[in-house]
Amino acid sequence: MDVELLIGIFPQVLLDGIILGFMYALIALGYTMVYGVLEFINFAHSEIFIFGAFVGVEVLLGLKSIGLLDGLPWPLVLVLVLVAGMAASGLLAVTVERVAYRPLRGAPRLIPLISAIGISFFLQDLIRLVESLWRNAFNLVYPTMDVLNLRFELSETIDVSVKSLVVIGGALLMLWALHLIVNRTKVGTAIRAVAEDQAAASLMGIDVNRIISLTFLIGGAMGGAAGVLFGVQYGLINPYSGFIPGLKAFTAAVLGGIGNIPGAMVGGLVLGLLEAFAAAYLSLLTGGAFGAEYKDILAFSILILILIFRPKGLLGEVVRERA
Amino acid sequence: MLKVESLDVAYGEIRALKGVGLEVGQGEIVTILGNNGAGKTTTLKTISGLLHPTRGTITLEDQSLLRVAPHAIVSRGVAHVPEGRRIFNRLTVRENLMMGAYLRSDSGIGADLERVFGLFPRLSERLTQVAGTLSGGEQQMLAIGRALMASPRLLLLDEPSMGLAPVLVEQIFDTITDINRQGMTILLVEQNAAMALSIAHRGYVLETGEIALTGTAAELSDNADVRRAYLGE
Amino acid sequence: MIRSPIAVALVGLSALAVATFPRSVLVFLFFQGSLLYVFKARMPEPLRWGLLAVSLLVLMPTIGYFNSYYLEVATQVGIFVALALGLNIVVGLAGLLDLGYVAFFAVGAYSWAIFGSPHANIIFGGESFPLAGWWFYVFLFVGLGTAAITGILLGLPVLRLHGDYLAIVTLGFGEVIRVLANNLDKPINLTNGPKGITPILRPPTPFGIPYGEFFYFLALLIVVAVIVVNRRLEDSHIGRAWEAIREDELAARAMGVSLVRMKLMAFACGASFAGVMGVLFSAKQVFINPESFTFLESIGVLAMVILGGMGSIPGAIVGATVVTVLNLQVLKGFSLWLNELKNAGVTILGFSLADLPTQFEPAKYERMGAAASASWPIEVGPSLARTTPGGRVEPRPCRPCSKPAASRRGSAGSRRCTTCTSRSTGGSRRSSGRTAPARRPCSTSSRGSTPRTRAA
Amino acid sequence: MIRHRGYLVLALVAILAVALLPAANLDAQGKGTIKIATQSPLSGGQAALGEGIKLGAQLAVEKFKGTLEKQGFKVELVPFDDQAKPDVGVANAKNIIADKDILTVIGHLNSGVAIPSSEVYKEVSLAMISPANTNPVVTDRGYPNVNRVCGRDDVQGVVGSEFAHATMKAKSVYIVHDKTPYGQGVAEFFKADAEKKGIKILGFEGTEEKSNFDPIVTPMKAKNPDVIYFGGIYDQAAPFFKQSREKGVKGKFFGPDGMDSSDLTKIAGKAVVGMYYTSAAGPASELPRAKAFVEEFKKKFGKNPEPYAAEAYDAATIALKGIEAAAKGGKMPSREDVATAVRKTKLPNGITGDIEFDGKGDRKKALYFVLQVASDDPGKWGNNKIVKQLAIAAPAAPVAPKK
Repeated sequence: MDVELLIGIFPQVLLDGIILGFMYALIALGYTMVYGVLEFINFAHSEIFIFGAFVGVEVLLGLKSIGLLDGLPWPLVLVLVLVAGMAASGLLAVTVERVAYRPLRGAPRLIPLISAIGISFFLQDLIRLVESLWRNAFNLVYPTMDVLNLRFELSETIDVSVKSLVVIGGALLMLWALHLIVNRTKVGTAIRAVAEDQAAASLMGIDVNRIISLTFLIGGAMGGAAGVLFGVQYGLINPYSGFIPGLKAFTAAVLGGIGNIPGAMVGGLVLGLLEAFAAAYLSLLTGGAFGAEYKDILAFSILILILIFRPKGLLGEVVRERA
Repeated sequence: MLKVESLDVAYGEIRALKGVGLEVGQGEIVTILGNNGAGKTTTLKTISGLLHPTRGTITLEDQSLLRVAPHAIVSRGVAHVPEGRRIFNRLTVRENLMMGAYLRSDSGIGADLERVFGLFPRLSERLTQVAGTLSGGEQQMLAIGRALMASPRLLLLDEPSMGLAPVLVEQIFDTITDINRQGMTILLVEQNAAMALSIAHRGYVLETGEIALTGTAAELSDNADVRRAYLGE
Repeated sequence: MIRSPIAVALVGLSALAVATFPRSVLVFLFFQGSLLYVFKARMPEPLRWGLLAVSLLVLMPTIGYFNSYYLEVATQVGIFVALALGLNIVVGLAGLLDLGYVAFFAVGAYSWAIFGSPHANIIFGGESFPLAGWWFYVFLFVGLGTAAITGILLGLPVLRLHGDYLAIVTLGFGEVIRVLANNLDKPINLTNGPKGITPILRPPTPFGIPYGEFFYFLALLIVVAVIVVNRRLEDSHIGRAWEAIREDELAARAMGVSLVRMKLMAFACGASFAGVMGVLFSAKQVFINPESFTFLESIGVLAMVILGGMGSIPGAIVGATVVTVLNLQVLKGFSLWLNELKNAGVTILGFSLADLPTQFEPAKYERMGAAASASWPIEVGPSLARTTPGGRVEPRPCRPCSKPAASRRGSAGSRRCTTCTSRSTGGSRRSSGRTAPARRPCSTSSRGSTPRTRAA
Repeated sequence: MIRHRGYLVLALVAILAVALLPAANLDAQGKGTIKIATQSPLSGGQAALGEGIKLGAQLAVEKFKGTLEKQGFKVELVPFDDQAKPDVGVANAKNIIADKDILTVIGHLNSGVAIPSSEVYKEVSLAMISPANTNPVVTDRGYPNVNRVCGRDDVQGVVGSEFAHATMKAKSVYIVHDKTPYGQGVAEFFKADAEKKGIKILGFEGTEEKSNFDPIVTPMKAKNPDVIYFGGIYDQAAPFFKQSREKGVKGKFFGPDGMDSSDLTKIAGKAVVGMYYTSAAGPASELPRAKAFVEEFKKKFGKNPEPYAAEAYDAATIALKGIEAAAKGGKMPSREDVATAVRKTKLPNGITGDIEFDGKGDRKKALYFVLQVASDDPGKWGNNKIVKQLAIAAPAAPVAPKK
């Protein structure tokens, strides 16, 4: 075993894990917010997330075709793309809620879950239909902005690219903004009130349906932002590429204590780091007997362990589990 | 002010209210008495829009409240302190109070906040505390204070005495009287009939979903049936 | 009773129609529909079961003899019915949401695949494998046992978890099993990884029945066995204990139900059915690899259970049938038909279908159709389950909590009630959350006295 | 509400029923029709490749069906979506064999679907020509009706290691694969042969990951291999290569025929310029027939062919030739006759070279090109140059991968 190598790549793996973790955290917010309010797993969130990535790529390609991609200052382009992706995903989330979930709100709990899964598959193929008509393509590539690809080589084994900084910065900004909205504004308080007790909230004059829509809007927008950052960081999307990250992010949300916003962030980071370290080190530590492909097993095993000892997730204290 | 006529409410097959009618005049405290399951809470919930009647009318100052969403009923000046308080446990005391004033954006919020603190000084000491950690009495105060923050014209109170020590119950009822004196109309649902009749102007007795008896508080207190059934004699 | 002659006529007519138009998907659908009618409509029980027996034991194999495709559809329906019934025990009866159910199916499938193929030689060395064909019948029970043990192994650590936490752990478990199957080709080659195991031996069949019919009958036999076991369980104290756990865990424990034993039992029972079917599946397919055991499969089975109406045996049967037929037959048939129109040069409103851009190729959007129809599951679900004979999901009048839950329970309990109160005016709603351990004031009254029209 | 929904469903079912009704009539009159079926995933994550197979076959059928149509037959292509799921593939296969007009199947994409489905085709001796199943097992079973125009993992892996050793002079390689039967299969054969040739294997990793390769790239970069071999398909390889270069990995990239798509450069851009890949299909720049195919494909479908589209085109061409041979005299041929004829059919100058089947249905002599990516412009994918040609016959007996 090459100890020097093991130590040498550590900071880089840490960075990889943090980026992945923030990505998961951003996606997990959508699951966790909806869960907090409706106690229901919005399976379609993975497609809401990838929809943001698609809108983002369309905006970028649009800018490119009119020659503005390099003409405008890159932070402006980024903000533009983020806003577009967030708006689109947010609206999609609201529409999905309106069409597929609200009519089922009184139904037994698992019925909307199946509806959500149905919507998830439906959206995958719908995105594919539209994209194949519009671009005649299956995989879409994020046009790169040269600035984002700049790298700073800190040592032989460690380097940091501008886009990874952008991803971390963007994610932190989003999380901070969400924190402000939820904890410092009236609607944010209303969201938390609705999450706790819908009937009592409606007795305060809160329009519960509107707050639920708003929750979907915000959760969806976070997903859209994650989608854009995902595209910027990893470069390639197709209509089905949201599903697995969505599943992982959902896991992260549960890990942190579902329904709990800081929990989603912690869960995302834990899962991201776990995956990164497992993928990088398993093979090195076992001499190739177990490789990177075991990262999911490790992640899920640790998830199971954590839940055994903390059945409500890492930060799940405040979430009440109905007996 | 509030007028309810021949109200029928059903849970599936089970009819919870059968032709209930009642009236609350401006500035009154009206109480509804009855045993468990008589339909008291159902009546309040139907008035505030949480339940939908199958028949009957509810009017507030000659405007129908039927098919009006609960949050819109609040905007017409009806505040409901639900049974079991139902404060937001995870929100702070201040946030709970501000949720009461959710629909308002006027400048009177601050003054109303002061008014609530005047009624319940304990709350002002616990402003930043998470509401779930309050004691039962404090929670009841918060629930009433929260409802007052909507600056309603009609206050629906559902069992404010439930689960409280007798000292606290008296304190709460004193406060209710205070609020009423300041001009608030109150519809009070209570199992503690003695307390309720001591502060109410008029009352109704609800039995298995029907109004069995009505009269002024004094009349009811003197009624032999009421005394036997609700005042423990 | 006019329904009895109608049923007889329907079955006879549709069978005749299938014989006349052996290739028409629609006519076969008509046959399936008439079976559904027999299954659901009110009629004397001996007639119902007689008709079903004749249809399934005589007519279906005869049809299958002329068109093995229909037999394949019927066999896969059988496989998924058994899976749905197994999952129904876990989700529907015991109220434990399991998102990794297909793992047990995989365990069963691999148990026969490894020993019923030369692959075991790689593990144990020598040339003694595959085992002789008759071992298959033994392995039906081995698969059952292995899957049951796996179920217990999964159950043990997760007993403390509820609701969605349990769901995510089972999801993880399902993925772990799949990833293991995909990766255990080293350091020891147990599963041959993604390349899968082949050729898997098929058993000698009694009376030399061809394999298509053999697997159909075997699947049917297993399904019948599963239904019988399911029924017995339901009526036993175990079944009642499961329901008690589903309705209110706390109360169940207070009544002396051993949560640990009962939950493990639910996992083991549900898993064992999947294990048996896994053995059958691997022999039928001759080849298996991890692609058959993805998360999507688990979701598919769950959808069948929920669609049919949770906790209901007929519901699970109908749900599995509808989904499988929709996926393998109806949507395929529809897209093939569109393709045929296109090839025939049909024009609609002056637009020739042949000019349709390839992006609109109907075969590409079968899945989308299935997904769209699953997005509004409520109409297929309870409405079907409600009318099934002997169904356990009779509509119970939803009596929402007029009293909010005791304050100790806090808002979570009472919220459930208000959401349903606000929608309960129609009175047609079913009781709220079945897996959700929701507070149901009516549960105490209905649990003991669920009206049950015994079917047989 | 629920009631209302119920009616909605009823209405939908009714519409569907009415829509399906004519299917019976159409079926009844199909007398002189010859159908060729394709089976590949048309939905789901692998739909792009599956659709490529369908489109390639479609192009060939439309182009070469004339001879049969002159004899009075109607020739049709019937696409099936196997959803990359074995159970769906088998059900489709049963559906296919039930339609007596279907005389050949072009498919599948996944070996996992092809193997159980071909058991079904075998029941009725229906010829299957696979454009993409490189798993040795597919033909090693020795079925008379199962053929493939693509190469085998064991051959291609060896071609790769031969090139890495002799031409690239690689001292060390790092192998990554996609955990599919194809990717892992070819990677394992590459590894086994490379080890034999004395190349040092610095790592052998499988991953199902599609977008984030950071954790794999980091240790790989630290080990600094000469050559990085990716066993898999371009849509996964391209982001992997791109992220590797972005992170400063310096080794040369190399891969099997799954790389053969202009989308590789579209996705990975400059990162893959100069990389090598092995392929049975020649480059458009040097083979006129390949050029014609790409142009025709593009004209018809508006995009570049995916990997295996050319193989599917050749497979369908062979299918038609086989049917023509079996239908001598204008009679509707039997499936057995078609299967026998297909096995005997030779296709000189196919898009993917000269095709001739051996006794097992493998190509007698597989000609492999090693190509080098010429430009980061996807439009110039056709300009990729042949660096080397290697002809290797398929192994006569099953070769088990050495572990």
